[in-house]
Amino acid sequence: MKGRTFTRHVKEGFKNIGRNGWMSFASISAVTVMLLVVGVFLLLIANINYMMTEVEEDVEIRVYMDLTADEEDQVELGDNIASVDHVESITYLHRDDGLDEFIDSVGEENAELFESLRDENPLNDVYIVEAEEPHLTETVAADIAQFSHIDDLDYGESVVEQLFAFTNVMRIAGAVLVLGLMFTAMFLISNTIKLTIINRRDEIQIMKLVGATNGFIRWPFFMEGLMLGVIGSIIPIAAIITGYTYLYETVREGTMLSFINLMPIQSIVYEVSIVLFIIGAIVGVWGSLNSVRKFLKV
Amino acid sequence: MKGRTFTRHVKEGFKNIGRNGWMSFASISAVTVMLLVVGVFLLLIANINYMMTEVEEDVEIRVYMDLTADEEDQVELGDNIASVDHVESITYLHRDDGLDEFIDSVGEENAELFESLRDENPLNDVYIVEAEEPHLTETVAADIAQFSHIDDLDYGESVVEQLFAFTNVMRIAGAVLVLGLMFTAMFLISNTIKLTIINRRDEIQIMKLVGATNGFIRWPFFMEGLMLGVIGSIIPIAAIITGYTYLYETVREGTMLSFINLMPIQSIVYEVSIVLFIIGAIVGVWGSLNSVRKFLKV
Amino acid sequence: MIEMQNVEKTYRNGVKAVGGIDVFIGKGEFVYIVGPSGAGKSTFIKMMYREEVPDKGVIYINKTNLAELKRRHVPYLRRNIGVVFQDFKLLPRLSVFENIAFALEVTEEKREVIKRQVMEVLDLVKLKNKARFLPQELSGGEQQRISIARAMVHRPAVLIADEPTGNLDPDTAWDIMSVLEEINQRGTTVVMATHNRHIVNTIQRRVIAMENGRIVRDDSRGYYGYEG
Amino acid sequence: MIEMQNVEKTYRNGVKAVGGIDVFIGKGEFVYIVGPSGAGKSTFIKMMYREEVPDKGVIYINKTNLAELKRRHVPYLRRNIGVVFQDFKLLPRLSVFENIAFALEVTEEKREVIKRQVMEVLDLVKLKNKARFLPQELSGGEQQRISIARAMVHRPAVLIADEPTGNLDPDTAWDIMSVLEEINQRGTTVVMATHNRHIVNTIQRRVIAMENGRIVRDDSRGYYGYEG
Ligand SMILES: Nc1ncnc2c1ncn2[C@@H]1O[C@H](COP(=O)(O)OP(=O)(O)OP(=O)(O)O)[C@@H](O)[C@H]1O
Ligand SMILES: Nc1ncnc2c1ncn2[C@@H]1O[C@H](COP(=O)(O)OP(=O)(O)OP(=O)(O)O)[C@@H](O)[C@H]1O
Ligand SMILES: [Mg+2]
Ligand SMILES: [Mg+2]
Repeated sequence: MKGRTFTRHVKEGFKNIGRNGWMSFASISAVTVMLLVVGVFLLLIANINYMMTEVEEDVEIRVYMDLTADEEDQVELGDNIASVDHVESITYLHRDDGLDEFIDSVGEENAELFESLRDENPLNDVYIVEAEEPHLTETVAADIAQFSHIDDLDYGESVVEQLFAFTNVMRIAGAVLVLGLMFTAMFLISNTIKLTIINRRDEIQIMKLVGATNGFIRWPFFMEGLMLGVIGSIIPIAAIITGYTYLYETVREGTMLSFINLMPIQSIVYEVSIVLFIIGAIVGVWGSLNSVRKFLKV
Repeated sequence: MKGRTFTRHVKEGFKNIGRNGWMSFASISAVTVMLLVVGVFLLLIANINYMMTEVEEDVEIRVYMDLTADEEDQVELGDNIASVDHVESITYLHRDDGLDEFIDSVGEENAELFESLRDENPLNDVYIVEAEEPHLTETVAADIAQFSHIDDLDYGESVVEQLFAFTNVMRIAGAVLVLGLMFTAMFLISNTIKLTIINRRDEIQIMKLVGATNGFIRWPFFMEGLMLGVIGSIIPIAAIITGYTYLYETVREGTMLSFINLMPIQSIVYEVSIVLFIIGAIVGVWGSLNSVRKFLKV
Repeated sequence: MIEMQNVEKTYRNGVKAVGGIDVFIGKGEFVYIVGPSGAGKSTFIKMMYREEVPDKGVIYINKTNLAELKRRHVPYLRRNIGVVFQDFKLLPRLSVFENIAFALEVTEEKREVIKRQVMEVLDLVKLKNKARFLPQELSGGEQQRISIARAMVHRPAVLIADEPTGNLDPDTAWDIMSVLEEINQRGTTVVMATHNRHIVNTIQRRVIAMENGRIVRDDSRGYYGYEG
Repeated sequence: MIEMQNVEKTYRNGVKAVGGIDVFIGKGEFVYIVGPSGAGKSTFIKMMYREEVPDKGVIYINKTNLAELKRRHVPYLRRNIGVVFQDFKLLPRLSVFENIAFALEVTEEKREVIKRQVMEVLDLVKLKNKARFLPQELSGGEQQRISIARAMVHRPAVLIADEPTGNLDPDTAWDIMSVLEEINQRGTTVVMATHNRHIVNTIQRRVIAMENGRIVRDDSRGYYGYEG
């Protein structure tokens, strides 16, 4: 293809967008609206994922030591635990600190009640162990359980299992949702673009009759589709960036919503923007080529 | 309008759907896809709402009675509380039952520790009061606080407030989301229908030139739009009914997901179906009339 | 029947298609409009059934002032006028039969009446055997005949034809002309823009010659030609 | 140049538009195709530039067998043939200038060349002053002239015209005919379907008369008429 022909195709693509007025608007707005929805959901899913991971990270193993174990035994046990594979960290919690923690947790109302226990602390000293990966917790716990001087060992088996079940369900559901939405968006957008092009089947027919090759006919439509998709992704990208930044700041400064822990801006917003841009471009090109092909036969 | 004319319009509407082939398919699939999305979200939001309400309902006021209060005082207090506006129910909890409850709640690990307390139970007798509406809890609590023989009164101020804040955020977010999706759907669908009709502007132009009144032109399009919308709502409605029924049964029978408490089928599925049907019909009619109007000028 | 007083029409792109026309066409007349390409014949015709609205001047059709005609009454005006369009304007999705029936359906006529009248005009233009075809399955001349059939099917008081013989071979053209003559004899006013010198010179009727949007000649028994 | 051997074409609805045609048109010839409406003239013409494909028989254009022509070579065939369509086929979104330039752009011609040649043909059809108009802002005859201009702009070896004077007044029609004659004199083969008896009888050239899809007469210096 000669250079000036390429230039012509690009120009034609742009001109057509202008000439088709309402049609172009319909396509662009379809892209805009759907990318907005897809974008919001990508952010939502990514954040849920992120928070889930944080929750998972809190999973810990509590190793209650024998009341009879002396300091030496405790140190030995600590070293043993440290040598287990996939152990991330060990923290020692003295029985008195444990009681403080407990009394704190029961709430002010009942706190006084248990102050009396201070004199004769019935609790054990504890090692709090974290595995490198939350899902390794179970194997690490099993390894530790073999050491001596352990009174009891607790890693909230049921909680961990439930949590994993739940996060897995959430992740799969999220992925299915986003994929579904993306295909919905692609389908609707390419539908719209198809309709705008069906509107112009006469045009394609005439082009062919005056001797245009299929490639020559396709290029301007290709460019037009690309532009429609890309233009359609501008608003969603802008909205995602400003909207998420605003939300992030609000949540971080807000006191009431402190339990919500959003993903930091840089890591997610730009990735989502790029995804939206690419979807827009692909859908635009695909939608227009797809329908042009229909009229290129004969 | 004469009867046979009406019949004609209905027939024409149907015929047009057939004649327009791909166009009709595009419109119907736009309706289908978007109603599916709207339907899923309506169900999701309704269920979140439902679960939130269940959680809220658990909000209760604990009235701790003076240790010195005798049985007569306690009965009097009970009567007083019962006379307060918006009190839904009162339950008496003896200090021993209270201790049982407490020991249960601290978990097996620490249970033995507190068994010793049984001899000299440090707890108060308690009235557990529920307000008619969760949000009335605060006022009811204030009223009760004025009575005598009360040692302390507790209704988890901060928890209630947080919960309300959270459920309100969720509700508003949900409503905004569903409304947004509904408008998105309406916009896209009517876009598609508009495009199919723009494709037929010549037709409308010719109809006018041979002396058709605007009403006469509009009716078949009205019927066609209605049909497109209604046909487009069939699959989503079927999918919602079967899908939700299946989900509901699975969750109810499943042991692992017992913490999920879905809305019963009858109350929600049919409402959502009707909403989808109505949206489909409105969108179809509105989308076609909207675009017909454009070509009726001149 | 049809009266125009000082009618002017300038299109939005600035082209003055019709500039100051005064004309009276009586009931039952048969009038040719002739003139070079771009003279304003089609524009003149379009103003009669209100596809175009003049910028200036008044038009009366059957004593109705078109300028005062409410928009919702325009359809009823058009039902009294049969129009053969220069570009046929057939509905591509409808069969030949449906295309013609259409002009009657808008008047909410009975089914049997519609059917009878449609078959009658199809017979007239000799296309009865193609009633179930789609327009694009017809030759240019056949489409033109369908367009003529549609214009006549509701027996209008005025028949306006823009170049009705343009795509027809001489024989078919003469057939169409004899149909037009016959319905004219039954009392229908016929206005016909044409380039067919042969027809105009043979069937001698009133000839209005236009040039540059003006009437340059108006002979009650004229011949084709507009340069004098 | 153009050769057909036993060519038949039946449309999908069962209409046999062309039934067994043998014809040879030499380079530089000027041929009229005449015949009643529906005789198969347009179908005959459409098969030459492969808008329609025959069911039977062979067609050679410039020694190329159209049946063996690969689909991707069809555009190059069409660039050698200028076609004036019976229904004009102008792109409504493009200006007059762009509509004509279009036929050159597909050949990836230089901008200045395109501009010069377009203005040349616009001058030829006397519509230079309407270069910026849209097709729907033109009268029927003007649209027809644009269609003719487009067919000629890339100086094809064959010019095929389906009813090129159908919407033209006699004077403009004669102008167009003299243009066609001139480009024919320069060596271009011209094939023209027409109903214009006057033109055929005056500019006497080869006349192929069709009826019911068959050639019923082929006179090298004929006159209009097909019943003999
Ligand atoms: N696309 C089509 N599908 C089906 N039938 C067609 C199609 N095009 C033409 N025909 C039929 O084929 C026959 C020949 O048509 P054609 O267009 O070749 O006639 P023509 O000689 O050009 O007539 P005219 O002078 O009216 O233009 C006609 O009977 C017509 O109804
Ligand atoms: N819709 C339009 N917008 C702008 N200009 C127009 C429009 N229609 C016609 N014109 C211009 O108005 C003038 C008169 O056009 P009109 O169609 O009335 O001519 P005509 O006499 O019917 O010609 P023909 O014999 O070629 O059909 C022409 O110069 C044409 O370019
Ligand atoms: Mg005209
Ligand atoms: Mg033809």
